[in-house]
Amino acid sequence: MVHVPINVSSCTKLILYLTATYPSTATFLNILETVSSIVDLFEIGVPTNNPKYDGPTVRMTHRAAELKGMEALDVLKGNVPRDFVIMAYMEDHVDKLELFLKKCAEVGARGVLMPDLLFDYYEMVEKFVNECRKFGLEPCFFISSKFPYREVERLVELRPLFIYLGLQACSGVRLPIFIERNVKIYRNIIGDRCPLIVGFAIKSPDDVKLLKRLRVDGIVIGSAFIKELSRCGIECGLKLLESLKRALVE
Amino acid sequence: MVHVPINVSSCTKLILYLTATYPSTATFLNILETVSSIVDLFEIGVPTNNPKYDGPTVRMTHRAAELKGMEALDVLKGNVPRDFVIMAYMEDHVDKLELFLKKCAEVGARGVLMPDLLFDYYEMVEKFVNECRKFGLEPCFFISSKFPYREVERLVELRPLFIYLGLQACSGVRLPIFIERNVKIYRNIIGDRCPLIVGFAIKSPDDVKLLKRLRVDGIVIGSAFIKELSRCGIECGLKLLESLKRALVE
Amino acid sequence: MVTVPSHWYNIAADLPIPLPPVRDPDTGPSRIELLTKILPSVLIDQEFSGERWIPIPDEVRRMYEKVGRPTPYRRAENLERALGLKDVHIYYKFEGVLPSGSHKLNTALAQAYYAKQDGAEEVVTETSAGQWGLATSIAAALFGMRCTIFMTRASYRSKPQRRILMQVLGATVHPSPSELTEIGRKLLEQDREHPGSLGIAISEAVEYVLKEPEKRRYLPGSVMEFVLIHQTVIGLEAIEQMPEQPDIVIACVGGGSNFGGFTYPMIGMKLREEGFEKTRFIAVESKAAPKLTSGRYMYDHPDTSGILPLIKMYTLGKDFVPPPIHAAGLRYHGAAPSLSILVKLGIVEAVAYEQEEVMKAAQLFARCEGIIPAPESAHAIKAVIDVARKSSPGTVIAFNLSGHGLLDTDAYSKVLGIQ
Amino acid sequence: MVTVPSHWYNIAADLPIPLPPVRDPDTGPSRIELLTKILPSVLIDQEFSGERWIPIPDEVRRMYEKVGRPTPYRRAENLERALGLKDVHIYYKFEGVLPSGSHKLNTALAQAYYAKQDGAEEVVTETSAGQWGLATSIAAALFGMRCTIFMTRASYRSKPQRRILMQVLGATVHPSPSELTEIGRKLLEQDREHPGSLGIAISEAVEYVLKEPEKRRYLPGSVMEFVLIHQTVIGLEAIEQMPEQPDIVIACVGGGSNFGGFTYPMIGMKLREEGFEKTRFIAVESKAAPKLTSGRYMYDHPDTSGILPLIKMYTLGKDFVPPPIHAAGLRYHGAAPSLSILVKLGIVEAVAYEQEEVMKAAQLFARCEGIIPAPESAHAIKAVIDVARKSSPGTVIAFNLSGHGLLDTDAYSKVLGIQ
Ligand SMILES: Cc1ncc(COP(=O)(O)O)c(C=O)c1O
Ligand SMILES: Cc1ncc(COP(=O)(O)O)c(C=O)c1O
Repeated sequence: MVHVPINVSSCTKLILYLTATYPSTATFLNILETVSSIVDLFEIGVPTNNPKYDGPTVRMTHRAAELKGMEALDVLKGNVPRDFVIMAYMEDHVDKLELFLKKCAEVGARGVLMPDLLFDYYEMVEKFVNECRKFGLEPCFFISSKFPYREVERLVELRPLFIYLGLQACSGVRLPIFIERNVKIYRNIIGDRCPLIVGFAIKSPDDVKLLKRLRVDGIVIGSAFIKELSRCGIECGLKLLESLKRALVE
Repeated sequence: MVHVPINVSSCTKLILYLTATYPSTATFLNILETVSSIVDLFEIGVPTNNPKYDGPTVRMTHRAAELKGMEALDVLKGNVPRDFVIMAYMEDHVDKLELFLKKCAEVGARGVLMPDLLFDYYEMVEKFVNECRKFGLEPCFFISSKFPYREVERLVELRPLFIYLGLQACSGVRLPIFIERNVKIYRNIIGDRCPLIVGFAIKSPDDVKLLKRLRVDGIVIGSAFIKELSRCGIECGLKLLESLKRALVE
Repeated sequence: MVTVPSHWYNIAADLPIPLPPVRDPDTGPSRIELLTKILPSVLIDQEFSGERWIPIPDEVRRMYEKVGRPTPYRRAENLERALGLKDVHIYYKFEGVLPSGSHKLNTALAQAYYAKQDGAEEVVTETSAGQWGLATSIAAALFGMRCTIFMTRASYRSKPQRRILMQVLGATVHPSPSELTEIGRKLLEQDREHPGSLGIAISEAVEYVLKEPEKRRYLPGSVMEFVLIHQTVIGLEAIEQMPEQPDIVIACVGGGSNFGGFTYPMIGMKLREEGFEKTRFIAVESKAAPKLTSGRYMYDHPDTSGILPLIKMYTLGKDFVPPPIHAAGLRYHGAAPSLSILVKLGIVEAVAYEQEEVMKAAQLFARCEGIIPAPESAHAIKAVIDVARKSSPGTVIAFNLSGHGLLDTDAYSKVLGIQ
Repeated sequence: MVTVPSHWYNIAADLPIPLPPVRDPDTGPSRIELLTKILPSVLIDQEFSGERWIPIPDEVRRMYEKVGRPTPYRRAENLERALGLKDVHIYYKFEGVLPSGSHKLNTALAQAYYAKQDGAEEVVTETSAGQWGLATSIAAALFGMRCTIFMTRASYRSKPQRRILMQVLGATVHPSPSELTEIGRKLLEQDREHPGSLGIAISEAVEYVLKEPEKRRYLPGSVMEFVLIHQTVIGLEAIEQMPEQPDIVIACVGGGSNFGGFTYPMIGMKLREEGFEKTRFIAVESKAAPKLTSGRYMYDHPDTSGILPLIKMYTLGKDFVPPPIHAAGLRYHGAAPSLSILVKLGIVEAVAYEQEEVMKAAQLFARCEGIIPAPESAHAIKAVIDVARKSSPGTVIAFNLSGHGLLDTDAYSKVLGIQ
């Protein structure tokens, strides 16, 4: 497993979101392999019946994934050629959080991101961080584009692997949001104290260039890649990633 | 005929208004005689059917006068023991003003006061003044308590015998008007350039004292005297005048 | 920043010719004497005051602030644009922000205050469409006084809205003719469903006041000079607010208090040669009650019932019955004496308009400026539009928007055919 | 002197816990995607903006000035006296001076402006009693845009007044269900006299917009965070105007824009520890739609028809049908997400009142202060009175009088039994 440091640097990382075992376990593993030289970090979703904060494209992958929940996690063990973090909804694991995090650690995840943690389980943030650390996982935090400034400060102090800013209302759907302004606000609050990665509806080299200029530490590609995959297979997905990577390193 | 100067002085004159030949020619002449030692100047009204700007008491005297119009004027000739001015409505004489003023001069009047001149015959002011002078009469002007300041100036420049300020809405009716303020305003505008006399509803020594303090040059008693007359005859009228005179000279 | 004026302005001091005195008619009791029994005493004083600047009592000034004075003075850019005007500016003073929805409150507050000063506990008046009744009800509420309104029975029935507002405010509203007065009872005997008239309502109000003259005072809504004096707060504020001096100043005329209130402070400056030297002043009336354009200048009663003293004014005769237009506030037979003089002397021009053209102008204004004008105020708007269209570049026009029309949907729907 | 604020305030930046994101329901098309086709784009941006202070465009500021902002902030001395309060001060901000008669215009102007910025020529919305429809009509008129309103058929018939005002302003008002949309036609087929509902009206408005999405924009009247953001001009002005810092701040809640608009700038200062440290904030709702006091905190559609994305809020369920009270603006099933959070955290207290007690409080206020409150605003007044009576000397209370009730005579006459 290639380990690319996630840190506040002049070099913006390319992060790929995939839903585990979508469209099938085999294809999923094939994708991991195929794109591994381009991608700096994988964000891998645990398929769920209730991908509540995701947009239509990612929702579809959850429904279509071959395996669900813990079973899909098992597939990852030893099969992800790069650092990866697990994305899962707290709602699905709140009753057995310890068990779930233990599993994440077992399959080799570097960190865990729970997009509903700060919105629906706010009182569990400390617990989540402690449990992660217990299993050697780095906690990751998802914030929205209208997140309270003081709460961002608090998250920074918890020294997560990164803070993930959702640029849009949900993954994959582009609304006319002035993301430049929002990124600046949170980059400014966070400063150099913690990596800031961004995602949701990033799809073009121009998007990537803009975000790079805004000094984000990583960009997450999700729905755009999935759409390319559906349109014409892994080749197309790979091409997309290559073009985005070029924009990143230019 | 006793001639008392009407001028701007420290001494406020007592002026009595009477309607000629009221209640009868004989009584009228008797009154003139009886009060002549107290009164400084008589204002004698020419009985008319339309005493439009007068209050109920004076109106009554016009209706009850023995003679009307010019005929009543004739009675005055040689019979007024003091200086007197004629009060008449322009409305009654507008068509034969020259004739009327000539008559006023003939009967010995010192001046003429037409209360409707400035309100209903404004354009005739110059003519009125000229005609008066032609017959050796001194023009007098009646103004209301809300008279335009600049127009008062104009009247002063016409050098009348006096300007007569009506303290109330009409003769004999006392409304809750702050006469002190109004007198001050017009005294102030006129300054010492012209005598200012006041009338309407003056009836008590206190009234007289107040007005004296306000430096008016004459006060006109009208309805109050007529009411005393109706109540208990000339004696009462005389007593009233005496008491007012006392207040004036105190 | 403009503040509430400290004094009202009394144009009597500056008129080019004097105001003719009030008069009693030839017959009947002295109406002048009657005034003392029905009006708050200070109002009588103000009616006969020679003071050019009359101090506004502190408590009235405070109330003016409380109800929203100074009112705004705004530019009607959108209307200018809609008319395709080239460098012609239109400004308006807006009295509709007052809780009564019209300028009437300016005098109602002063009058109620003076009534209270007299020791009265109750103010009494008449109303037809309800603008004056509503203003009086608010003033009474603010001064903690009882309020009794005689409302013509026809309006009482057909225009329940302002009536309900008065009642909410605590006023007792009687359909007139009523059982409360002798004159009311007599008329009801003849016709239980007598529709009433403003004249009858005034008579009832006065009779009702005279029953307990120490406790009650009658408040008149227009025409009397003191009403115009109170309304001058409008114009005094406007002068302070004007970014540029208008060439043409316009307001509508019912009895004249709205027009006088807005324009007199400016006309006064013109007469004193202190400003507004070249400004034209235009009074706009309804063709339904065209006293200024078709009336006679003569002594007449300000009230249809002849209870009040005669005043010299342009009048259509106190018995004139105007057709039932929606701008009820303009259905008045005469115009205040001072305004009548100014019109007679040509210092104020007068025009009259028909209801239809006026309501169309109102709608244009609403669509441009977002404010629904009262039908009365809309008369001024119609004149503004006509004058603006004929104006050369650089012309500045100002008018008084005396009230909003939120309660006049009837007028709009009927005249404009909105179902 | 207070001026129109230069920025709106976005409380999202200062909340003690983050606002949950909007969500799509499990089934059906993406409601989040739909937003881009119906809403002015800047509004979507503002809904997701992390900016604490959002600049108000110059043209919107100018319009705010034109319609009468800053609105007054006044002391209710007469009410204090009537309640026999000892050194308890009551202040109110009065939004009823706006030509719409309520605060709704603050967001309508911003929304219409942004719609025009998008190149749209027509704004579209739904209304029941008409407060929102009227505000939208005025905003459209001021920006020279067409305006189409779907008004529930029951209100269209029974409340012609505001409808006529909208029409005068140039809006096209359709009784909903209408023949203009598929959903409308379907319902009319079932029942030609279908009374309609707000949910149906929203669906029609959205369907109508989607027919010409380049030319039309849909404008929502409350609940959305951007609506609350626009309304913060109320509270920002109030903070400047306050002679003393209130101990208790009160406003009524329909969807929450009135409450948020008034209180958020103060709550923000409290959260940032810049002032109002000890101030209590009380949200007042109707017992007819008691989401804050009896609702559940959960994801629900802000609209009865489920066209808009889910938001997390206190809600009675989108299908909740409140009894037909007169304060139509409070008949709403949910409360804005930010307000819901603040209530959940106890930073804002919530109380609910019955219509009768509220209208009695309204009448008391009217009789003291001379202003007839809107039935919605009257809810705040009732709470103010209750709180004031229990307050110790030295307490300062401030509330928002969100609108006047000149067009709500119905409510007063029916509830108070005025014939
Ligand atoms: C809104 C409005 N404007 C103008 C007027 C005209 O009033 P006036 O000329 O008597 O002041 C009225 C009278 O009721 C009115 O209600
Ligand atoms: C006068 C008034 N006040 C308050 C409200 C409550 O509105 P919201 O809480 O949605 O801003 C409304 C809604 O229509 C209203 O018309």
